[in-house]
Amino acid sequence: MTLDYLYTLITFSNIFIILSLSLNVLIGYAGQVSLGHAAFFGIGAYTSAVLAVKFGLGYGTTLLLSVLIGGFFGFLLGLPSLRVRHDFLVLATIGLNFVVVALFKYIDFFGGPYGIIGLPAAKFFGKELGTGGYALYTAFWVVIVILLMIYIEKIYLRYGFEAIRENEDAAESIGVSVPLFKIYAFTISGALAGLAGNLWAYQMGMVFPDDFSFPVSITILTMVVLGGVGTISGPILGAVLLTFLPELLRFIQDYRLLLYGIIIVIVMMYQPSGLLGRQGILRKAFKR
Amino acid sequence: MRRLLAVLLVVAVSLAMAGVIKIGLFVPLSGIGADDGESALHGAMLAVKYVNDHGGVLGKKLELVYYDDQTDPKQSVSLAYKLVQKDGVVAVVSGSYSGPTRAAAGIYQRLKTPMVSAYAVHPDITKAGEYIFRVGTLATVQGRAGAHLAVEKLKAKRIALLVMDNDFGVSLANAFKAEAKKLGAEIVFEEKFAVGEKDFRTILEKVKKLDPDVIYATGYYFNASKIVTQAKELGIYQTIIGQEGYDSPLFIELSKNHAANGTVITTDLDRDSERPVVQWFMKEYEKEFGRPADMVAASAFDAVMILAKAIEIAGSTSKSAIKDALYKVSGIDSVTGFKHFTKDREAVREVVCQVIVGDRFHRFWVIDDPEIVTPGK
Amino acid sequence: MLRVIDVSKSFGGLQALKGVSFEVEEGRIHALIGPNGAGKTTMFNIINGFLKPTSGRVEFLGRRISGLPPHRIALMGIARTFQIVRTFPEMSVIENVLAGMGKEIYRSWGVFFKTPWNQENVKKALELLRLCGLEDLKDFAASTLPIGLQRKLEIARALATSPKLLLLDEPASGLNDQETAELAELFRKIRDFGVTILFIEHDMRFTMGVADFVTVLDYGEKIAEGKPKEVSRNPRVIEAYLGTGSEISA
Amino acid sequence: MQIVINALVLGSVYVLISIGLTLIYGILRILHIAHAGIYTLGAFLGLTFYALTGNFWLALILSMVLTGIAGVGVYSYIYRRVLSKERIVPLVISIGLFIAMQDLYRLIWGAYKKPFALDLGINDIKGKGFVITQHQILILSLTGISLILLYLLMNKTKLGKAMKACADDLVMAGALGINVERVVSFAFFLGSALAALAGVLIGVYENNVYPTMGDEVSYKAFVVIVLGGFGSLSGAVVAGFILSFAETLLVAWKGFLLPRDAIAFLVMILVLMFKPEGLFRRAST
Repeated sequence: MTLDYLYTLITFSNIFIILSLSLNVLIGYAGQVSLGHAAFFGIGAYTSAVLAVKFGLGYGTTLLLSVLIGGFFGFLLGLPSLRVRHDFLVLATIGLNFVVVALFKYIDFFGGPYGIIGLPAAKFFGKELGTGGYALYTAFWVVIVILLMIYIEKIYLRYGFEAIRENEDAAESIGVSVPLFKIYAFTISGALAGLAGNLWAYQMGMVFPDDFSFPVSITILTMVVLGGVGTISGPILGAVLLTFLPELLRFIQDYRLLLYGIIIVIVMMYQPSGLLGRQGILRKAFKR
Repeated sequence: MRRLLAVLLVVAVSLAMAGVIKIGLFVPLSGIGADDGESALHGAMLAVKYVNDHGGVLGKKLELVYYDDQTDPKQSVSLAYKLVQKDGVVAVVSGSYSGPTRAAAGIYQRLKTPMVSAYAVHPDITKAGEYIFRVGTLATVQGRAGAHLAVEKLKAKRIALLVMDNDFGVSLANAFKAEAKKLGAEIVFEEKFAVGEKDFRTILEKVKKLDPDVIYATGYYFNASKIVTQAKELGIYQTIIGQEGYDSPLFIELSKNHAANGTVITTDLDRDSERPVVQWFMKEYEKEFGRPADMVAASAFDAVMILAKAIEIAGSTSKSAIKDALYKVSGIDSVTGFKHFTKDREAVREVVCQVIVGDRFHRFWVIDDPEIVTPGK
Repeated sequence: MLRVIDVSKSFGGLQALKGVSFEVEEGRIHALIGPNGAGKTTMFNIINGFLKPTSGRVEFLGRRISGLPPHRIALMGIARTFQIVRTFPEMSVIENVLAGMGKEIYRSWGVFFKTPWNQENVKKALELLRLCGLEDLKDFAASTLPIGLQRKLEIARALATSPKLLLLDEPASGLNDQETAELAELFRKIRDFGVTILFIEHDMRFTMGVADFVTVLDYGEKIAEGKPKEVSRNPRVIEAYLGTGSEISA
Repeated sequence: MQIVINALVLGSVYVLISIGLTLIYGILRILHIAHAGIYTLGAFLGLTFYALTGNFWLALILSMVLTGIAGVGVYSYIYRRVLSKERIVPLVISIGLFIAMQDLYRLIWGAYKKPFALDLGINDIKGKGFVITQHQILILSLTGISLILLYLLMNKTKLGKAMKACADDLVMAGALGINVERVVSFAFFLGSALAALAGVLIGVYENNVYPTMGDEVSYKAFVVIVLGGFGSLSGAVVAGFILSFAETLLVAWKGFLLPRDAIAFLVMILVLMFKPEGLFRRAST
């Protein structure tokens, strides 16, 4: 079946949809720009890998703990954001990414530069999923995360987020605790990135420190912004586009990366709010 | 009517394809690993040319299908399906680094398609299963050989160790350390450095104070050229021992003030070998691609040569037959002195020690003691 | 209701407030006036918690509030608007008001379960919008409103928090005569709802017309207070205003 | 002694690269990641002209001028059009630009590392327990000269003062009749030319030039401008040296507990935690 190629791409695309939606909680909702999101992704993936390989825990447990520990580190590493703002926060999160990857590399418990290999395939009712099954399984989580996002858009949480994004002083003046809501945003974002990390670890069957390095953070941010910050459909489109683009561009072989970069520049210049952003052409086209 | 056309099309295509056997290759051609990727691609292309010039395999021509993986495991994994299922290759060569190679190895094993890794060093790659082989010398073997070179040939008693902080550097250093201690030498200094490190003076200062007999420095040619340059600057004249990571003409070019001279390395590529295939490869590579061949190119060349031989032994393009045949391949026209695979699918070959004199690699010593060069011992 | 007791504030070497004390009584429309740089906005920022006084304290309903974070103070019943309007520009008008209605929920787990869009909230929001004359614009993004209407929206949002005390920082600036007259009307309505108002203003005709009580600051010190009539005749006040070239007329 | 020299050389390069970023950030508040691509361009142009002309100084000047022009091009054709947008937009554009630039260099100059062999005919200075190579002399002296010229430019010329005014308040500067457009273009020219200088010097010093050589620079330089207090030139200069000394000394005393980059970022995060506005906050005058 040649469909496996497609299924694999869909799986990766699903994982990155979850990542970009989780980053969107931070950037789009709460206005906290992070360029270190791959760190949370990595923490989730390593949690699953360590628990599954070194402690032999089953899939359900590793999934749950990846989300919890991802959320916990989101909380922990979100604490600096209480003191550090704007561009300083962007740079602090870049730093965080480097430090986390360095720790994976330098601590033998995490396998050092070898990473951790040998995650068993995720099993459901004793059955192993094929590539198609896993694509479907990750799609299930995408749906859950989208529903969660739709839910968040309806509850007070989002109003608190929007308030601190648009004006921290005004937010405080209506009773929104800015530190508390920043921590909420980092925790939720970290937990969802942890989920993505779990899905990645079982997809690859292994984790390497470099899979979570700074360029990955850049990719996730680009997905969110290219698609449309603050919307739900935007980050999804961004993730799908940037996952499939390198494959779709294969026909130009040698100019692939060049064109990839140029496309990002052009889209952002002419669609600065993102393709599906509030003023994006695609959004307008759909409204017709 | 439409169905008939479709059938005709399929027949036509299969007739046209009948004359070729496809081998896949994934390499980084853009992004961070693009230089090694290009070498690996060129090496593989040259091997295909060599095989086809010598009559092809099973009366058919070899064809190379290659894709850029950008050193990204996402891409190497999806490419695995593409190469096997869409392009219908019968076997695959990895010309990529450890991460993408290890990630893809699991997929090739699942798809029951033989994969030969050219130069990726991660020890677990071949553990993915019975279909996954490696041409390059294991870091553990090289580390061990390096220890013999240091202690037996260079009579070192006190050794300083510089360890690159990735899988390659750490494997080499661990194997070297264990063997050197066994041989009675003492490790007087050990420190890690990052792959991208450019300034070794601080470490080298410390090494200089300890005055060891030799320095075993893991690394790639771009680290190594800085290590030797800065060592010379600081007046360190002890022999520096390197490994295949150094094995690139760029190592010599990038070192300043001819500082590379005197360095001894363990590697797979014996440039002084009289074997015709080596001479042909070195000459043809430079003619075709305008630069001297390096170890990466040689390994990719051999990976294709080994696959060609395996297909011939198998007598068919059945993937499982090719896999079985790979265990039997030996005595091929190899640039890197490949002998055969062990049952763990690691390559056995002589380890060649080369010394740099007059800004050129020369043969220095050959280690062929099976105790040392057989992986897994 | 609100007692400011001997509050001083300095920024580096600059003394913005020097031992200011005054009291806002419940049910009043209380004005805080003074020339530019007198420390009025600094005083607001201290009352609602953005700044901590260097010395002195602020009490609200008999409890010390200086040192508490602003969202706690908001919870206790002090709402405010800003000199430079700070609506939530990407939210719609009604969402701005709804966002203001969650002060108790924002500090509880309710943020994860409750939506501001319940019937009761919407009804109350529409009432507040009607009060401020914004009902017809409820679905427009706040950023599309002219500045005068954004000021009103800010007031509506502040009222949405059900405050006991409302701090308004230059509510009349940028308004035309008719809007100013409407604003005075709005002030009285708000007071009639039982909300005490403390406001900063430069428009003296408006201030003297609407305020029950006036406190005057100059160079960080309180120089006068009393009924509008009394204050406008106070020589120190006249000097302070003349010194800056501003005009005082009641 | 040797450690001090090494740290000085490393710091010099950090400083040269950071000046451009600091100027640009100071005026436009853009996180100009593609600056690292500009730096790489400088190195390649320097190498190419050196190979063509055989004259290092000529090659250096040509590279600085052309790279400076390229920098102005990046500003006027790309950034200028998105300045009014949310700040994240130029950031992402900068990322895309950097990716495209690096791949373009690969297509033009090839993927392989290229040596930049230069012998100035100066002797290495050798003292008791230390050595300063000719390339280190080159870096230290050119950085010194550049910094002096920059100081004079910023403080003694109209253009420099205009640049400072723009950095303080762009709108106000425009209102005061400063030709903002010209000043910003010049800032890009100057910053990019200095990045080219850094690129050539690093190319010579490391003896190699390659398409992805800007990767490390792309984030490292930001550490310097953060420590330097964002937009403060003197802050960036001091911070560049602080960072290089911190990295070098930590390595010398403690060995590589963590890679250099992680050390740099740890320092940065700690500084941000205690001084959220950077070490040298710009006086707002």
